[in-house]
Amino acid sequence: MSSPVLEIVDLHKRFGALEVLKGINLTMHQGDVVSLIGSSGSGKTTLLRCVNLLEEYEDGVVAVAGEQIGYTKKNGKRVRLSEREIARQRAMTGMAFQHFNLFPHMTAMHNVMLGLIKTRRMKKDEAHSVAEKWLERVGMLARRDHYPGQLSGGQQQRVAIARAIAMNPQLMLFDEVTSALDPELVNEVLSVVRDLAKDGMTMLLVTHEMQFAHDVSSKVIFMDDGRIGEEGPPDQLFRQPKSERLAAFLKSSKFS
Amino acid sequence: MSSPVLEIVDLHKRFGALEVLKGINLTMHQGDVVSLIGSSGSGKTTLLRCVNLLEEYEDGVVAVAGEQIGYTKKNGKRVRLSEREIARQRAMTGMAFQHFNLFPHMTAMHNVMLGLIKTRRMKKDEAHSVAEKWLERVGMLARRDHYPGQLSGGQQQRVAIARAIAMNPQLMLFDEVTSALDPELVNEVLSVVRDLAKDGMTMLLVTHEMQFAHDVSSKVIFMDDGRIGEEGPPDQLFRQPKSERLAAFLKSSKFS
Amino acid sequence: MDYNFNFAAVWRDFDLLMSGLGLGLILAVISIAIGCFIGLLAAFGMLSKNRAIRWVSAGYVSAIRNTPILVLILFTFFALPQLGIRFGKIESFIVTLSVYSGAYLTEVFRAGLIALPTGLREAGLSIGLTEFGTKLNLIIPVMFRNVLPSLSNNFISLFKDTSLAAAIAVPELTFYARKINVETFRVIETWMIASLMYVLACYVIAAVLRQVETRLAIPR
Amino acid sequence: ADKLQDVLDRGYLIAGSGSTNAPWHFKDENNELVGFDIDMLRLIAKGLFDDPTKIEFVNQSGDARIPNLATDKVDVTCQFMTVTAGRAQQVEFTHPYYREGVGLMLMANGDYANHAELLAAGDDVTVSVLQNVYAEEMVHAALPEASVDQYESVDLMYQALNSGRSAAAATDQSSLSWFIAQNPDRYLDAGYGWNPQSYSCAVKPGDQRWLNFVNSVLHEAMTGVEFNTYAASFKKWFGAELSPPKIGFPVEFK
Amino acid sequence: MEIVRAFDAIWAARWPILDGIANTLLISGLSILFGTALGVGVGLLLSYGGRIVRFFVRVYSDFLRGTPVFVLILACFYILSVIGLQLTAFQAGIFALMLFCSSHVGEIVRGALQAIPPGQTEAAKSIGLTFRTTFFSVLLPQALRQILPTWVNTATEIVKASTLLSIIGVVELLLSVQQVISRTYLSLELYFFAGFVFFLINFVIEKAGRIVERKIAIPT
Ligand SMILES: Nc1ncnc2c1ncn2[C@@H]1O[C@H](COP(=O)(O)OP(=O)(O)OP(=O)(O)O)[C@@H](O)[C@H]1O
Ligand SMILES: Nc1ncnc2c1ncn2[C@@H]1O[C@H](COP(=O)(O)OP(=O)(O)OP(=O)(O)O)[C@@H](O)[C@H]1O
Ligand SMILES: [Mg+2]
Ligand SMILES: [Mg+2]
Repeated sequence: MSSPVLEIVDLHKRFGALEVLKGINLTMHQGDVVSLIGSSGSGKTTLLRCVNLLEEYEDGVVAVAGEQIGYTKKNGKRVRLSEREIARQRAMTGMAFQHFNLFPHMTAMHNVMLGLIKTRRMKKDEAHSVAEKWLERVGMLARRDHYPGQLSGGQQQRVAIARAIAMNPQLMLFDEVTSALDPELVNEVLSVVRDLAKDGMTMLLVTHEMQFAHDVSSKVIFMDDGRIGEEGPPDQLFRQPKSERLAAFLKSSKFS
Repeated sequence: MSSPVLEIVDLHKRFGALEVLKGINLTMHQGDVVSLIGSSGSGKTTLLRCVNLLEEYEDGVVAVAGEQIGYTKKNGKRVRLSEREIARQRAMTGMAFQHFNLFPHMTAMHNVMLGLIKTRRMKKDEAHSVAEKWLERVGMLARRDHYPGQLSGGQQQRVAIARAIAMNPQLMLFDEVTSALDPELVNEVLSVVRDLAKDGMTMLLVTHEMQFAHDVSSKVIFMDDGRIGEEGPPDQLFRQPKSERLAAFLKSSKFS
Repeated sequence: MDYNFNFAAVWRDFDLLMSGLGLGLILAVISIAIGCFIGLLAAFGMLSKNRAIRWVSAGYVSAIRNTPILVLILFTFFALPQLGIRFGKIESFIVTLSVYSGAYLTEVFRAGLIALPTGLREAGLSIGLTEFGTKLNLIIPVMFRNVLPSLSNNFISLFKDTSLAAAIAVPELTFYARKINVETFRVIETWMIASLMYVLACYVIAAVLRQVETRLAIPR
Repeated sequence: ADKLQDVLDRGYLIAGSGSTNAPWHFKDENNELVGFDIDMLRLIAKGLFDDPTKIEFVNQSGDARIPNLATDKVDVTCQFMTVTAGRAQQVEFTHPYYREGVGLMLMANGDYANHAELLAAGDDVTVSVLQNVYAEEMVHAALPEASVDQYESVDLMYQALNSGRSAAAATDQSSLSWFIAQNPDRYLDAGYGWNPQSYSCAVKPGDQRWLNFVNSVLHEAMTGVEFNTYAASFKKWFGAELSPPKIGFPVEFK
Repeated sequence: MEIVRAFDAIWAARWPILDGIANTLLISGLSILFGTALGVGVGLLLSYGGRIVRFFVRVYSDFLRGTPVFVLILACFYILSVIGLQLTAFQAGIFALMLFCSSHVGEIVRGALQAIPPGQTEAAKSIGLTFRTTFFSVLLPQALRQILPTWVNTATEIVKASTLLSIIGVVELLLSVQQVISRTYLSLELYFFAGFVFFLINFVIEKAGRIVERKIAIPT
């Protein structure tokens, strides 16, 4: 077996006095699809953001493709990497956000191209054809010259996913990519994610769509107050929850 | 039978080239509760606003308690009443708005007292006790010294209703008083309206809450493109719609 | 009152007035351009994590905004040379107006930066841009478009401040108006024409900036 | 209208001048308005009321001098006003009461003692001068070979002289004399003046009697009964003794 | 820097300088007072005037806002006396600042009234309030709260603009300091001093504004 795509060892993270992640361990291999579920405030988003270095973490190790993210040891002391190094590492993972966060002043096409040109240092032409390929994949090629403000939420989210994927990341992070969408738009985004999973993309996702988590994941993790409450294959977790808290959570989120 | 509280005869209203009310007839007696339903843009709000003189109307008569609202005949010509007269007539009806429109710089108590003092010319003490009575009725007495910004939407709406009712109007007008509220707050407002209906208040209301319209009304009017599409007792209208348009409207608004 | 209007004297020197207006516009454009740069730096400074940088930026804005520009103009021109910092009168005015406009623009930019969704920066980082790259490609372009309307207002009032360059004998519109005034004593005519020229210039600037706004507006 | 009568009836003179230019018109340590212009105005008041304090000063900027006369805001203006033909079409000038010109100031203990020595030194001397389009040309009119350093303000120019960066400072003779009078042992006047211009008071045109009156006062201050007052003032602000006018045939008709 | 000499000079001239400060405060105070009164009128006409009235008030306001204050001051000083209105420099200066202030306050008032949601007027009408009562009980109290911060800003602008009166010979703070400079040649120290005093005055105004703002804030 190849080295893991993501390896998290005893990750701790605090906001001031509040400890939000209290020792997380997680290993993901090529092609794994892991869903994080759990009640609001349990630390799902924070976990994702630590992997993408949008948050600093105090203790533990997060490694992507065998490389520790964000920090290195120097003279036995843990020091933060340089700005430039961190930027490079961030590009190893792709992230899709709850609120899409498209660049409002650029067309769909340029949203996807920007990272290719500035980070991957592609020529304009090359970036253009890569972007075209991915916009096609998410069904947004026809709208490539539209600005985010001219697109529906679902369409924006699909462009955002294309923007992340086009960077050819080792690992994709999805943070509740459908929860800001009107109900009728949820499916168009979920089916894009589902396709990516089928194609073998390694993905870590936070979702409140239990049915979707059940269908798409190889493993589901129930986060509970900064810890991993329970984890396992989706069928086991959803059908036979061991802990009462998970059972209660599943009930309240109406999984059926 | 006493003279009608509200009598509308052949009311026409246009916004520029757009005719919004195309001949409305409606008579309401003491204690009647009439609900206006209909799709967006059909003219429900406009009808209510004509009754309260927030809109001028070009043709027809709106009379409250036998007195024509807003206009009089002078030398055979229709002329608008004076500012002062109109203000007096407006106080004959009370209105509750979709967005509450409480005065943000006054406490709940002062919101209710303002009209009593300035329009009804009550002494402060008297206004205070009347306001107290009505705040109590809507369950807001405990919050009388709160400012609107310190109240939830439902609470604000209840104060707004108290403010209107306290003026002792002949007729209450409600314009979608719950549609700006979060679902869990809708009921606290509806139950206030329901209580008022039980007490024999004459009320004309616009609502999208079909169940509520059904339960509370003595008569329901289906507005369709500036005309009265269909009218009758709630059971008849909701259970046996005659026109296809009403049937379709009821279907889309999921009345069950 | 029986005042006989006589614009002839003013028309005779109208080209002087026009050249003065032109110089005023040039001074304004240059100063505001520099001011934008200062303003951007100070705006980022005010939002910096570093307390000292925040303090310096805020101090700069507060000190400059609360001091009359005439005092600043005279200070730069007459006092700074004593510290060995010396400019010609036009350069001196440009320096003053740049520093002055920088303080006002700082506030504009700061408000614009605060109003940006945090997601914009994070999305930029997540595709591997550096902090600087994010600012350059995302934060500044989006913020700039958002603040254009208030920027326009500032541009206009800063343009009007060029009239004070007359105090240090920079030959702009007000300077020439005063000169014509003393020479010909057609007081009413001179000031009528001069104010009209300012008002019209302001209208033109406003119209141009509105054009820029629509041109740059993000389609939605 | 008879301005003279109006002023006499009013009981005091309304006089226009500035307040920020020594030695012409400025505030002294006691916040009193003083200076040579002010002394001239006081002479006029003394002529009118036999009391130099019967006077109200209107503080005005340079470009307000003509408008304030024209709109009767002041009876007379004495504010180091250079006489030009153009201005003479707008106001009526009185007799000049000072002849301004450019002079050269030297350090008392410096290498040169007068204009002749400066001239002899050729391009070895550097002259500091107030920045101005004609500055270079102006200096070369007196010292054709000297090199010229231009400065933006008067005090800078003086500093250049103090620090030895220039051998002489070229500036208005009046401010030069003032400075020398203030610092008697440090500086000296090279004794050469050029670029002449006349300073006069001015009144609103069209009132010959008033103009004559002011003229008489100034004339007699420079040649007649008030000569001692004029000379004392001259000495005070310009640091120079005037020799009294010759008794006998009037100087001006020689 | 000759700090000691500068302090000596300032101390020696303390009375005239205090006089200057008093004048600055008096000029600013009067201009703001009259300007605000006039400006509220302008704002009301802009908001509720008939079409023709609105047009003329609009022209008035645009003209004053498009003209530099300095030009306004010079124009008022000279033009008024030419047409036979004999104002002293002091009066003309206050007049000009008042006009300037009124146009700005007018816009602020108009903006604040416009920002009040129409639902407020409708709610007031629906409980039978007349326009007068609606205005005084409902609209004005809300508008005032919104006006305050910008109005304080305008006040500090007026304090700064009052320095421009020095150019027409009004001995306010700046000119009183310039008088000391002309005697002592301490331009660096004294301009710095003048700037600092202006800063202090405006700083106090700003802080006072903040306190009042907090006092009258509507609780949420
Ligand atoms: N920047 C921050 N500063 C302080 N506390 C924070 C910050 N971000 C998150 N938190 C806190 O950390 C905890 C975990 O937050 P997180 O967003 O990871 O939860 P979540 O599981 O994603 O919840 P949700 O389902 O609501 O998105 C919460 O208590 C939250 O209030
Ligand atoms: N002030 C106005 N000026 C011009 N047109 C208006 C105005 N107010 C309402 N209308 C138009 O009049 C028509 C009827 O509007 P009205 O608000 O009465 O509808 P409604 O039945 O209350 O709809 P909704 O359920 O959306 O509130 C609509 O076409 C609307 O666009
Ligand atoms: Mg989250
Ligand atoms: Mg409606």
